[in-house]
Amino acid sequence: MTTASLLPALMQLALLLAIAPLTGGVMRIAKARFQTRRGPGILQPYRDLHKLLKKGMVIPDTASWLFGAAPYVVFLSSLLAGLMIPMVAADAPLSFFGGVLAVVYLLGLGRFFLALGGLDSGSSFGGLGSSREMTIAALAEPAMMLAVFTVAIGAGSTNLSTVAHAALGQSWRFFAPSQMLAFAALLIVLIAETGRIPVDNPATHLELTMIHEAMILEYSGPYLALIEWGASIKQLVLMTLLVNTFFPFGLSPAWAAGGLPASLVWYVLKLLLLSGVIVLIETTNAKMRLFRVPELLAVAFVLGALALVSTFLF
Amino acid sequence: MILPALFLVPFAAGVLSYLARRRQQMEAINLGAFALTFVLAVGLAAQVVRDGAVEALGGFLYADAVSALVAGLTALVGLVTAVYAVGYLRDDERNGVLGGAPQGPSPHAKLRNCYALTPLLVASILLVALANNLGVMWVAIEATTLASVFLVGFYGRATSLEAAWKYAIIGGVGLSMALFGTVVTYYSARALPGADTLAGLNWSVLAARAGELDKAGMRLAFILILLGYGTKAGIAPMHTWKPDAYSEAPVPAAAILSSAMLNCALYGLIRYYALAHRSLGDGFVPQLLILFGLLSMGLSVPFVLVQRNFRRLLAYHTIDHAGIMVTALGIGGALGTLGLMLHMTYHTIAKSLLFLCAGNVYQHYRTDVFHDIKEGVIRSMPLTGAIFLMATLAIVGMPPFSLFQSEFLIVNAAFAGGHYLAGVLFVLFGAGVFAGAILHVGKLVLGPVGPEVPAPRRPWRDSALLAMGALLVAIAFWLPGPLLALIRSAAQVVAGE
Amino acid sequence: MTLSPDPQFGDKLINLMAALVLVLQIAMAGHRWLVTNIRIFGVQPFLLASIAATIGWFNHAPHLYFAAILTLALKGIVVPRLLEQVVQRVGIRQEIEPLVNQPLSAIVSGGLTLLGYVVAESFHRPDAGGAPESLGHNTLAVAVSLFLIGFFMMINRRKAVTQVLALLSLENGLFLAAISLTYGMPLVVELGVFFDVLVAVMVLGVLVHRIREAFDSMDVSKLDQLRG
Amino acid sequence: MTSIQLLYTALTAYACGAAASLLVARSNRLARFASFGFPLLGALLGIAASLTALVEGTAESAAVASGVPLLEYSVRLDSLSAFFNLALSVLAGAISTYSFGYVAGLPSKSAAILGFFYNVLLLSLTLVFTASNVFFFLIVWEVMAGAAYCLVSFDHGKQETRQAGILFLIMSHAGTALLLLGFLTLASSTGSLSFSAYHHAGGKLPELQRGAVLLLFFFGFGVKAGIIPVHIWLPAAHPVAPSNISALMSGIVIKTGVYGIVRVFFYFFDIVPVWAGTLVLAAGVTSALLGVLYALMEHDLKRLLAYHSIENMGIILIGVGSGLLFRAFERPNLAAVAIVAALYHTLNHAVFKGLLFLGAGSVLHAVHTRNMEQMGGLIRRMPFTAFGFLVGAVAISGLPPLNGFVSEWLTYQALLAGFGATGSLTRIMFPVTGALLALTSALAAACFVKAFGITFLALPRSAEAAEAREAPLSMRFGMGVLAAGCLALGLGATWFLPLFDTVTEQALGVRVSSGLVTADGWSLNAGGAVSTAGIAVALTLLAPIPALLTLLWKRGGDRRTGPVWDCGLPGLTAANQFTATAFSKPLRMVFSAVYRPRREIQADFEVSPYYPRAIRFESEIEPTFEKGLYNPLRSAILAIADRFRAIQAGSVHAYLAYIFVTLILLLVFGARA
Repeated sequence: MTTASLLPALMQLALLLAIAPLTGGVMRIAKARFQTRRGPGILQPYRDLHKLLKKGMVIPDTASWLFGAAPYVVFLSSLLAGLMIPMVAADAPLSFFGGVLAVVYLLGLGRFFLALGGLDSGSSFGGLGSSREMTIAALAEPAMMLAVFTVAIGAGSTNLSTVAHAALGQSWRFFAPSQMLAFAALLIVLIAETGRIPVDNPATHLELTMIHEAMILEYSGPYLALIEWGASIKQLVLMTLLVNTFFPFGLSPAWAAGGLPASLVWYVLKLLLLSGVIVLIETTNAKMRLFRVPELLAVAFVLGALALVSTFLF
Repeated sequence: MILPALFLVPFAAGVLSYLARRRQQMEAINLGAFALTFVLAVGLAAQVVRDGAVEALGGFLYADAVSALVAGLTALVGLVTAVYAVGYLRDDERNGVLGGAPQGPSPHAKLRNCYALTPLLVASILLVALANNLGVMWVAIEATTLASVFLVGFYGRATSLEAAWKYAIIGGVGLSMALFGTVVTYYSARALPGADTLAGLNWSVLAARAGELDKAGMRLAFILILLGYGTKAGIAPMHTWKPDAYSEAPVPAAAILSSAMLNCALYGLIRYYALAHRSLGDGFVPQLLILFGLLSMGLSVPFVLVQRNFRRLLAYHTIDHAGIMVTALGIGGALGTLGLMLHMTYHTIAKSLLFLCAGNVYQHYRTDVFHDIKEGVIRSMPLTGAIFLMATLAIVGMPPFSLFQSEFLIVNAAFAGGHYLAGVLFVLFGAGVFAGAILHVGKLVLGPVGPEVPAPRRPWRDSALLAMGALLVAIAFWLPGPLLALIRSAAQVVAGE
Repeated sequence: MTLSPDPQFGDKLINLMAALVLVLQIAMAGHRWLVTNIRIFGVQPFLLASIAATIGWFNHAPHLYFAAILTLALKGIVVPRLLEQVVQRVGIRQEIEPLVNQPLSAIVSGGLTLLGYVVAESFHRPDAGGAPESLGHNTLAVAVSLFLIGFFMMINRRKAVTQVLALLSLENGLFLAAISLTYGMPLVVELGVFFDVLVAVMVLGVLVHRIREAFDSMDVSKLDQLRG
Repeated sequence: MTSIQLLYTALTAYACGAAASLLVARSNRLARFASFGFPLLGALLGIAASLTALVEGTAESAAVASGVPLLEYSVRLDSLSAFFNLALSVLAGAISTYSFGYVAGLPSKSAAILGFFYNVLLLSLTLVFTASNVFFFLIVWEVMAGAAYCLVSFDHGKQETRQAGILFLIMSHAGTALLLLGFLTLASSTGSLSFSAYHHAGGKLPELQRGAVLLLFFFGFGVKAGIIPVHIWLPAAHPVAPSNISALMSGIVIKTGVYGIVRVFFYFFDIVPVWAGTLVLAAGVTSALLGVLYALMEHDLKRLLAYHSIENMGIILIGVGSGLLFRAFERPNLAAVAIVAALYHTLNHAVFKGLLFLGAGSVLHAVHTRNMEQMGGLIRRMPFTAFGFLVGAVAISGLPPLNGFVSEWLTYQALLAGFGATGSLTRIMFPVTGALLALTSALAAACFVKAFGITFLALPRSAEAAEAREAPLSMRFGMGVLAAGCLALGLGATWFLPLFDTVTEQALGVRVSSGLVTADGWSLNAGGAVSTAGIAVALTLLAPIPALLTLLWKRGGDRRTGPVWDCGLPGLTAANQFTATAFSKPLRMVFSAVYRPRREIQADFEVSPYYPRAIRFESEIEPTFEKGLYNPLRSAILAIADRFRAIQAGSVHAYLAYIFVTLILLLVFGARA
């Protein structure tokens, strides 16, 4: 780690922290508009975080130190994963710390601790949420890996910077069948991982349908804030991964002052577009029964496998 | 003068015991005689290792390395079981097991029978090993049967008599075949000079000129001998008397039958193998031996797997090992015969030890059915239990115990000699027997603490057990140089190199 | 010594007597009455002893006379007496009740005789039949047949006594082989064999006695407690 | 001292331990010191020996003749042997320390017996990894099995234990029989029993024999490695053994199978056919996936861990199998990476599985049950054990920055490289394997959330769990060493990996592992970079951010404890908590094709079924392999064997007839030339 790479790291860090809640806000308001509601306003996530951080918290009397550690791990692992992916420049600040595999596993680390946190309270909701969360994550994993592999094989490396550079080198690459299929697979995984409809409903607190929300039911105050923030960073990380690997238009190759503003604009545009797609899916689908989710993920797996096969067919 | 003394000492002991009036006298005679026999046998072995084959009584007795090995093993088993028998028979007497039927022999007469017949049995086994003349050898082998029939029928129960009858009848038929074989061998040797003298049937003479034997005669003779002495050795399908006899005989006698007498029957077979193989060459003789050896091994597998009675289990084990040794003989060559001789040595020690353990268990629980013993034997009899398990592992060829070494050599010889199928079957059957034995003995030895009281001290039996157990462990790691030399030269005698 | 030792004649004589022994054996196998069986068995040793004596005469092998006398005394006189006594005393039924019926037994015996000849074929030297040193060699087929038929009888007999009888008749085949093939084993061996046979008969006799006491029956097919 | 001399001293220490533990069996204290002090010393010496051999890349050998021709006791310490010995010694050291406390409560005689077999096991394990001829290898191989049998059966009062021990021994022996046949085929073609004569000799066999030998060795070693479908002994035997022994069994005894497979497939064969590599790969994937799926359904803590051993053996075999394929496609460098991945995972698994079993042992020691449904809340009563177990759980789930992540990462990289490096039909196997590996490791994470969460978190589910006491110091120390090992092997991966240079050089003629480390020493680089140390540092550096955030805003907020939301019922009790069975329910339904679950609900009610008095719920999954393969096999064998009893039906006539018929047959067919 040299000072030369420290600056980009700090910049990306700031960007992550700043726009992650915003993505959520955008999606929330977009969803409201699709449903012809007014919506809470684009800055609502910031207000929520502010409120939560400010409040006191109630720790379940059954919980151990792990309950408190989990939010930190979730937050930190998402944040670190965010530093390993190319956001506005193809050279991710910490890409030499790990490529896409490390990103996936770091997110896994956060989930692992969050699930433990869910169990720690002893509440049956926590256990229920942990169980479902881990199940869905496990089932999403192979599809995600296949899609990731397709990308990595195309680039010859799992390093995301290398992947992004390779993507930049080949325009219109997206129209290769393998890329389209991989994108579709990864999109399904993204929906599953971030707990969106049709897999999970982030807005529900209905006992039987909760997944993520059940797991964190006992969290409150700053801990909840960290978890929410961490979750939004994770969502941003996955979305970024999607847009920058498959649609690298406008991505600045390096952290050079010249290319960055344009790159940032492109980045935001792409994010907005992707958010739109996700919201469209959310509004046009109903939440699935839990035991239908594996079928969806199986579709993703098949898509991923097809993507892989087509890399050497086409 | 060792040679005649070696079998005359136990013979005399047998006669004296029959004349003795008190139990203590019989015990003392037996112990003394067997100790002396053992010393003589060791002396003989030392002499053979040093000087090669020795003769006595004008060539009537002859001992090469094979004889010395078999005699030594017999004497060892004799001594250990004699020590064990003291405790065993006292226990039987105390518990009134010898009472028997009202019109049958009295307990004292039974004891006398046992103490007289056991040395006679050992004496005839030793004579088998020492006789030069194949005819005399047959006479001695027949004598072992006659001496042991009443040992099998010792307890006088209906089942004992059944076992004794089967033993006598099957043994009788078998030995008739062997005698027929002996006659045909003599016929095959008619062209040799001096064929019409006593020496005409001397092994040392025949072996030296085996090439001149009548081939058709030797072929027929070998078939008859294989079936005949095979019956005595308990090779399938002539094995059927074995489980009955071993499970009904008093344990010390069973120990001798299953180890020393098996050796003696194999000894007969080995002698004839050497003649027939040298006369007929490869092909018929080895193939026949391998066929019967594998048949014995294979046939013992199912019986071991579903066995309910541990003494019968041991009997099937003996059948298995007889098969192993016969296979080894058939595979032949320097390696096969070396494996055979080593296996004979190791098997003798392990099998007699197993019978002694089984005897302890049987006397403590008064049953030899696995199912009836609900607790772990090791709980009430730690020493017996531990040694039982150890010896079982040893007998099924589990390293580090030495039977693995010999079996390894044998399979290796099979592969090296191109008997691939035989080698594969050997290993397969070995695994089957392993499974069965461990299944049963593992469950017998280990288990919960039961209601049975811990066994009292049994100085005679336990010291025999300990001595043999220590020997089993010791030979696993180290075979004394002279013994190894003896075994190697025995293998050379058989392989003819 | 008035008779000139013509080996041809001796050969014929021996063959005739051997054939008679075989006929007797088949008769035993096919006969229904126990006492008759014992009597037939008692006749065999006379023929065997004669064969031994003939061979001894032609070959000037005096120890064969000894063997002949022993056989005669032991198997011809002592054993049949003993057996008849046992039968009398035990009072077992006279009928034999074989496992295979009489006609079939006779047929099997015939087949076994055939087998005996097949086995002996490789030893058969018709041209050498006349020489004194190979006198009687051709009776090997008879010996093998006697052995096999005796063996078959052992399987075919239910009662302990009859099994002993069969075993002994089986050994007659051995004896025939021994004297005709090899002109007797060395004397020590011969003695040992006879001694063993004697002891075996005694041992078996005692066992028969005890079995009868323990089971109240002589039927050995009832001895089937020990299985598996 | 040279490596082989060090090895001798280590062996001597184990031998002394075995002898001494029996000699001082009268006193528990002395027995413990003899039984576990000597092996501790031996382990340290073993580490020294292995490191010396690994670093120097030498292969020293020594031999003792037995006097019997062909039978020789010979050892050779090459890098592969040294590597496995290193794993063994590390684990043995930690377990020996742990055992001081663990056996303290045993009667002195039992402790001595345990110690005796423990030392024998260590001795034989060391020799298994170093024996260099067939005879000696088989001896120590079986001694190992025998000692392990005695240790597994240690608690032989229980039926379950006895049966498990017997199952283990029988299966193990069956495997040995296969090995024996394989070795003898090699021996008959080379005319030697020495391993050195087999170097690349397998490839020269005729095709049919080569195939047979490969299969024999694969299944022979596979039994010991616990790969599916020859695994059934493993979940039976590992849980019933004393926990320190379970740690040793799962940590290293099953690795002897890996050692054997690597030794044979890479040293005795220059190139194995593609099908053999595919077989190993397929067996690896199957074992990994089914292993973790079965683990998920367990609520016996130790059996759960045992199933995870199967899973991890699968992961190791994935590495081995892809190494074989790369070698078949003449890509030695890639093969070396795959092997390094497999071997590194071997070492890592030894460390974290050892840790987990020791943790489970401490729990058992405290609550006297293996059933997780009766644990809970132990994190407060046993904080150290809980922390150790957590470290192990994170490591085994392959999460960064611990050691499991590194080896799984290497495995992924090998698999990815395989796509571009091999033939067109085989190449698709690699990414699919990778995807299934991802599924496996995600399921493993789920499983360990369950294992840790149910065992250690929330409220105690039984009185014994509520009264649990933390393990004594020596046990904690043993766990601590292994937890530190997980951390060190994870963060210090770049530092450890160059040790593999001499291994791959001797096996494949290439040195790759130093090349995997980047010049600055921070990252691994193989088709992508990763730096566990970097991740750890970055996580630490980022840690102030959330802390700062909470501090900045939290001025007015307070922090208090309160009751858990219990839906308005009167207070949360242990009975309300989520159970292990419930936790795995979604997966049970998703994978019902694998599990074939059977459930039974019985409700007792008085008035209306809506108001039941008691509900009894029973659910079990089908033990597929036992039910579909082993039970029918066993019954068939026993039924056939039972048929054979008719031969020995007691009829003397029949017995005579057998002989008669044999005689007739021989006379008819054999008497004439």
